[in-house]
Amino acid sequence: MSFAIKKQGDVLVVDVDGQLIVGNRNELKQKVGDELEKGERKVLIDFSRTGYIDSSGLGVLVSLSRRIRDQGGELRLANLNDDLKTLFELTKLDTLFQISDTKERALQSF
Amino acid sequence: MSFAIKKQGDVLVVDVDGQLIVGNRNELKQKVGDELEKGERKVLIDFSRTGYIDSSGLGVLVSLSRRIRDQGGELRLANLNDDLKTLFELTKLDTLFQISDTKERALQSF
Amino acid sequence: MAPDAPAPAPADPVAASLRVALELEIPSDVRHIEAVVGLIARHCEQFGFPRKQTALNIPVALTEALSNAILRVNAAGDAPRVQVRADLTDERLVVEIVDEGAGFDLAGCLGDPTQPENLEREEGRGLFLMTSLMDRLERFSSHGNVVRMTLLRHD
Amino acid sequence: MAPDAPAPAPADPVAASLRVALELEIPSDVRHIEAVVGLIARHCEQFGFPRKQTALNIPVALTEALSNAILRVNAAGDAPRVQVRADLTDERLVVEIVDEGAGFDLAGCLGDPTQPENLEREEGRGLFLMTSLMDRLERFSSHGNVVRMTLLRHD
Ligand SMILES: Nc1ncnc2c1ncn2[C@@H]1O[C@H](COP(=O)(O)OP(=O)(O)O)[C@@H](O)[C@H]1O
Ligand SMILES: Nc1ncnc2c1ncn2[C@@H]1O[C@H](COP(=O)(O)OP(=O)(O)O)[C@@H](O)[C@H]1O
Repeated sequence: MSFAIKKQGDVLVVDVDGQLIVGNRNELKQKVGDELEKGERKVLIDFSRTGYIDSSGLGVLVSLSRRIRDQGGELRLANLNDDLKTLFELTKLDTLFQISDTKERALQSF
Repeated sequence: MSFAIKKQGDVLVVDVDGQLIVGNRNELKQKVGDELEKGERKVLIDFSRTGYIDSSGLGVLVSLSRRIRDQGGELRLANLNDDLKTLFELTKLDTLFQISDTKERALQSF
Repeated sequence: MAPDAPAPAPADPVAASLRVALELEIPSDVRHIEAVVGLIARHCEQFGFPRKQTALNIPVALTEALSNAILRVNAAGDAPRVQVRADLTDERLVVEIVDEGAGFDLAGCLGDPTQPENLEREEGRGLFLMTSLMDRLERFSSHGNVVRMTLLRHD
Repeated sequence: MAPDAPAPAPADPVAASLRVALELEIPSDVRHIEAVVGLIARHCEQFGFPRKQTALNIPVALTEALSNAILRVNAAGDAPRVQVRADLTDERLVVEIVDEGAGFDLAGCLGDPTQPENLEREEGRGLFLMTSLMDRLERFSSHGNVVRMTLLRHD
């Protein structure tokens, strides 16, 4: 599992490769946190290469969402597969996040 | 698992595909037996596509060997992989059968 | 048995009667979670459990149970270990996670993270996901704190 | 844990501690042998047993034990069944085949099929192969006639 971070225009795009779970959630928190400190304000997390997410992973997304909003930024999620959609629906987190079907739509939505 | 029988010159070539075990040994016995009754005398059994052989399979080979010899014919075995070689060595059946490394050599040996 | 027309093999009694039990023990360290989850999910796949169960229900619920066992008890120091037992048939998975902690009150700890006031909380979704993704969740004490989850195979 | 330099994961305790138990029951019919053998050999492969053991020792010895159980007891009529139990660790396979027969005298039945006078006999190589291909062969009675074979994993 790994996180790849790149810039696309003024958007920070984070690819989550593999699981987002208790064992690596702090890595994501830290990496995105570092970028926010450097001044990034638009963040897109792409789940097209993600396996499963546990409650710790969901917790990190919630905390990043709040932190980005507090700094006047915006967070978008893209490319959730059916299993991940189920997970967001079960936890009602689909109502908290702005979720796009594709990366392109997510980029346009900022 | 299946047995394919074809003629190559005056030699009956039998391919044993899969396992030669208690569940299908009678099929081999019968098929080769039928050919012997039709007058075939040279038989080559090719094990290049064979998985494993159990004691029932070895027993059928022993019985075919005797039957062919009794009718004045000859039996050759070819293409035993390392595992099958081990099996023939353990049971000392490598001393009973004429075993060739390749089908060509087996055909030439008649 | 006529060799040229063998009777059809009867329906597969091997798969129908098979029961697989897995047992393992890991040091209390979250880095082992993925290996345990992968192992159990793979066995369920081999049993023909549907993809959604092997890719979502089982991995997520199992990760929750393991991380609770590891994170709650790790604090105790003293190199605690977590035991995992899975019992699999054609029809269901029963998996038990055993930690060395004193246990907890399952009903009392089960909140509802989907309530508006909880939605922005970082914690508190583990037991909820376990109950949502499994058919049955039990807790009892037996040589440790045992969390038992049962998932029926639904095709 | 520094995210950019995580400590290396410790050696694999999942594989080292894992124990897998398989249990199944088949009607006394030789057509089920291959499925049982395939299942157990595949589990041994997953444990990393060497190819020779999963392709030769295990399949042949298991086929012998199963066909003896099926062919000796089938004669009894009355839809007998054969139970198979396998217990697997990183280090060894223990497999038990249980039939409904009265049992037999293992030492008394074990001949030497490699003797010149036996070489052309069709029968009598089953127990010999089981002892040759396994590290240990036992027979005892316990809810049936149990043949137990043990194979140590040799790399
Ligand atoms: N194995 C365990 N040992 C002790 N307490 C546990 C265990 N699993 C769960 N709990 C208790 O249940 C509570 C809720 O757990 P959970 O829903 O997973 O949320 P979180 O772990 O995010 O707090 C925990 O805070 C803890 O008090
Ligand atoms: N499960 C069993 N039940 C009863 N007798 C058995 C069983 N397995 C082996 N035997 C006895 O051991 C003898 C030797 O078996 P084996 O070496 O496999 O040779 P074969 O089966 O070819 O005779 C058999 O003839 C039988 O008397």
